[in-house]
Amino acid sequence: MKFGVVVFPGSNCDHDTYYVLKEVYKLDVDYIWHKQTTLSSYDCIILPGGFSYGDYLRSGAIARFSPVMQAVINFAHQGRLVLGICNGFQVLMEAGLLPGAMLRNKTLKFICQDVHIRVEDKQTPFTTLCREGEVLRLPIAHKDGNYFADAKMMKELKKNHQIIFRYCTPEGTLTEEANLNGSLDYVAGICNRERNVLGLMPHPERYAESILGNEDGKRIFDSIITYLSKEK
Amino acid sequence: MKVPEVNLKTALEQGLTEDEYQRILELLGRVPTFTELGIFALMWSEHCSYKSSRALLKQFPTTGERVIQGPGENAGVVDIGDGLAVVFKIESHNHPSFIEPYQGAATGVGGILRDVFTMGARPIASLDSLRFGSFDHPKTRWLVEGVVAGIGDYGNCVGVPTVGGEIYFHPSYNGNILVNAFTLGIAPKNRIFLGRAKGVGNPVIYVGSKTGRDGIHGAGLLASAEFDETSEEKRPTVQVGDPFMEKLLLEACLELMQTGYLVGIQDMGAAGLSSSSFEMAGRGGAGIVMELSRVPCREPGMTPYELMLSESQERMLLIANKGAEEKVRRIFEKWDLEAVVIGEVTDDGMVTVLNDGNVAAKLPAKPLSISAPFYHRPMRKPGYLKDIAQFEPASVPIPSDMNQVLKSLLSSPNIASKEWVYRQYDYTVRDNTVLIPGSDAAVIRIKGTTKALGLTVDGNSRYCYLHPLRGAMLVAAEAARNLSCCGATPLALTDCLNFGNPEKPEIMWQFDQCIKGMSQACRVLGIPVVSGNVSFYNETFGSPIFPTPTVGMVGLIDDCRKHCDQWFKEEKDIILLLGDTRDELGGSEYLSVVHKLERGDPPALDLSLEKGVQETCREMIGRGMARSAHDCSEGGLAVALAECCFHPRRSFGASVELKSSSIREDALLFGESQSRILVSVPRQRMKQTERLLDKSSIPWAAIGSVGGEALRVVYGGEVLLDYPIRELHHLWSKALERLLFSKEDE
Amino acid sequence: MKAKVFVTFKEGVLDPQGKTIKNAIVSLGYEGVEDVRQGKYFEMTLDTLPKEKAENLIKEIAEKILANPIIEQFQYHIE
Amino acid sequence: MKAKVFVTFKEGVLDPQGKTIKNAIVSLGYEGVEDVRQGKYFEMTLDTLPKEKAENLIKEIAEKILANPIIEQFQYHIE
Ligand SMILES: Nc1ncnc2c1ncn2[C@@H]1O[C@H](COP(=O)(O)OP(=O)(O)O)[C@@H](O)[C@H]1O
Ligand SMILES: [Mg+2]
Repeated sequence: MKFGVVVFPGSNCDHDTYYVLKEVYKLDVDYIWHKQTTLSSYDCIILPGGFSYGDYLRSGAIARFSPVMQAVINFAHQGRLVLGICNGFQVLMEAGLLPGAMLRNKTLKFICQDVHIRVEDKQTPFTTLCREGEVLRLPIAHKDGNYFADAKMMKELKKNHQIIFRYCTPEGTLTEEANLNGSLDYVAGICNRERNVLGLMPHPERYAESILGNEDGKRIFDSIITYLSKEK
Repeated sequence: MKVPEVNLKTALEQGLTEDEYQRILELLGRVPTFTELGIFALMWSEHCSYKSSRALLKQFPTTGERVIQGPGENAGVVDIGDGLAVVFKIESHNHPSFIEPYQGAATGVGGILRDVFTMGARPIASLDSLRFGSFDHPKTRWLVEGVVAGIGDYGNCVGVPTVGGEIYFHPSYNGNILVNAFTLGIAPKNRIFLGRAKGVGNPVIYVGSKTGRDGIHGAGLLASAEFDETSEEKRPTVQVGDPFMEKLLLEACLELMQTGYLVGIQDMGAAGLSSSSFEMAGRGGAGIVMELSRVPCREPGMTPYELMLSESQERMLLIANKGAEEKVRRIFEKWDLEAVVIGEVTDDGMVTVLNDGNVAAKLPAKPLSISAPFYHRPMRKPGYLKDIAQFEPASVPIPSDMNQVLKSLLSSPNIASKEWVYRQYDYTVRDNTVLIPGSDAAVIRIKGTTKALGLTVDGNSRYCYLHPLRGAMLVAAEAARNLSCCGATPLALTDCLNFGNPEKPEIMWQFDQCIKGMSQACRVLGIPVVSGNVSFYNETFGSPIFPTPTVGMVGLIDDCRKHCDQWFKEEKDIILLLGDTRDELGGSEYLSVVHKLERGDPPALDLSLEKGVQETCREMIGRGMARSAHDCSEGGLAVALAECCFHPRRSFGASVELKSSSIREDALLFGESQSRILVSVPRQRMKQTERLLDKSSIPWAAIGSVGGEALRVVYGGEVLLDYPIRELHHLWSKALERLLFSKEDE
Repeated sequence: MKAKVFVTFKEGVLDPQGKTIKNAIVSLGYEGVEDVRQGKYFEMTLDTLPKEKAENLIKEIAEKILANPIIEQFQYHIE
Repeated sequence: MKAKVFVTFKEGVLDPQGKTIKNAIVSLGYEGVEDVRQGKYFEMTLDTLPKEKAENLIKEIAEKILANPIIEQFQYHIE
């Protein structure tokens, strides 16, 4: 089982994601430079958080033209796993692998804070071990996390059960107050129609060790690992 | 383009004094060229040369077992074992931030990050210390919003967590805010890089952003004069930060540092190409010759004067081994950066600046860097102190409703929650943040070891205004106490000394007193000063800020799991108060907020008691007896108790009973007696704890227990405080935001 | 040759920045401003090209890079 | 009545966004773009005012709120 963590110029959660896979899970993981164009030896590609190209112009807008992205698109089209976290999620949307776009947070400010998200669907490789309705506590750290999709897209997303995580209270209730960035329909994470590409705004890699106060992020990594080991 | 003639008049226009100009003429034995004059003016400016402060800074204790590098380099370096060292420094960006808060603060963060990674350390945490004017001032809100966003956006983008800081409001900052930024990095202890030019014939390489006309006469000169009407004209000197470029530069430099190609490196901070070349040559006892036509420019037709003085951001100058040029170039190319050889190291002790082969400047390195002139400026005790010392506590009425007092303190801006600020900072990136902002100090773990670091930045300018010597002692002691409360043993500190105009004897006196006080505290507590920064001329229209020395302090926790925070965690835990409460009111936040008085002597400090309290607190944490620890600072015991109750995810009540004594009720609740720490201890650990405390010889008392829905304090049988904790929590949480935005809502 | 490109939010996409500026204008006491929408503005310096070529170039760059068609629309003109 | 305001960095001030966008355009193989500067664009809906009054209003708002004259400049036109 081999993971690849893409490094765009300006990625800054690449080290964190790598660290969790390598040191917490003791897995086989490589950094993938944004100019690399073959990904055939990997089972799961992660686009990490950060500020690719400074997030200048729009979050993820320039990174999506990196040479590696064509390879990521092909990789995804082969049905293999692609996970985009925060900026990685934004890149996946810009690249057309996931529907929608991010607007500025409703507060207009960067928000770094723990949030609660509710697992809406366990039928993805990224949530196999979760219970539906389970609430995870994870940190967010972003300025552009206010999810937007037009009415048609939204309808499709719902019809295909592509909304995987929603912002909620610690008890699992959807409220505007718990929806810090103002996302449409509380969306915190979605997958593609084929369910092998997932993007989410909170950072599971930041809560994967007890010393950091919480291990809820492991629910997602554990699910991926379980899925991949069954697949083999 | 016509080059202005050089004479006394042009020298004065550049900010040099007549004496200094004479000195230049003697030193060179000729009239300098215009470019040379510009270099002198910048390098001998207060900001670059520390000419008013250098002699006095020698009073600081700067050595210690763990100190690898003290003041004098880009940042201080301290050994933390396991083959690792921490590299840290604090720096001011006050003047640019007042003019353009967003970009000024952002580039301040950029500068301090470069100071740290220049030395081979990867930055892993930042802190910020901020001072703004009062909320009535029309500019305050704009300044706060801009500065906080600027710090956040820059640090967040580079991916260095801002894990703590402080923010205070006081009218003395109405015309001159303070923005002090601290960064800490980590490096292998045997691979620290210094800003030195060595090895004749080694290439001098320019990397990073292109040079533009921005910032000419920027930080250097802005920070070396008071604000007045002409500040308007100096405005275009503020630069725009490019955090993306900084991130690339950071990664490329750290990659280069893993190879053996690098000899010396220095960032181009204030005074850009001038300071980096002269300082590297000066420190290395070498010379440098460089050709300006090779410098990458953003705009056509830049003159040697402009190139040498530009303060364009995100640039570095480095010296590599001869023959490694191509390898260095390739590392930077990987990160889409240019690396251009612009000169080489010589042995003549001169910095020779060529422009298309013609000498534009040729000056001796040392007199412009390490041996620049310095002054012993006159000092005089300020007259205001006489008046202010006349303080009769008996003339202050004791309020009848202490609940009301507590509420007004908790919702005053200096005590209210600072979450509105720090939630705009990414404080969890890099996966190390064990204790997030909101407690006494931040804690970050060191990957690959069992260790963690405690980090804090502290200042109290009211204390320093009322009694500079004691005030500065109190600041150092509080920083150490904040570290002890999280379980960390203080290692070393960095200081940022923000003062008014040093040409005024009263300001120099404050400055000297503060250094003396801080030095004294550091000696007793065993904490060396390893780096720092001085910011003078913090005055607008002749009215100076309160003297504001701030301290960034770093502590070590050997076993990361044994850290502590300030929040109560279990009902029924026993609340202990370590230290002694005295009948003290002078200089307190309570006097200022409730009685509108800023007078009296700040609280007394017994350094050996302080040391004992801190050691005991650390031992209780280390041995697992303390479930929480929080010191009493602004707002005294009552505010500290409330803060212990405000757990970020749930509130706790507390019930406290204090024995009757001669101390007046307001001093008891809100006085700021020093060396006090509130610790909560599980009941079943009390016996063991008592044994430890009785051995320690520090005063202590079990004053109550955690639990209930209210904060309740009984004093000699009389209920002084009794108020629902959730309401207090709500007031305290939302106060800052309400103060900042109330106008809009109305 | 200069091209100017304006990118704005599509109708129906909320523009909180514009709204905040509008509020700031009102709270400072200015009257007469009904609505503010914020967008992006790009000034591009081009090599001298035949007008039509320049237009195609700008259109392509705007569509592909400068605007995100899910939320944004653009206008341009070339001088 | 509509007003359009463009805010850009002053000449000589670094524009990191513009620079990065320019590099992206070049690396995608487009030729002919020499420089990109990014700015802000505001579309304001105004009550019907005499042209001169509207101009004064917009100028004041631009100076005070939309642009920071230390590093930015602005242009506007009213339709
Ligand atoms: N400007 C700031 N940036 C980041 N964190 C801040 C800032 N101001 C305050 N904080 C955080 O809020 C908490 C309370 O700060 P403060 O009242 O200064 O603590 P103390 O009195 O213990 O020094 C601390 O955890 C501190 O790190
Ligand atoms: Mg404290």
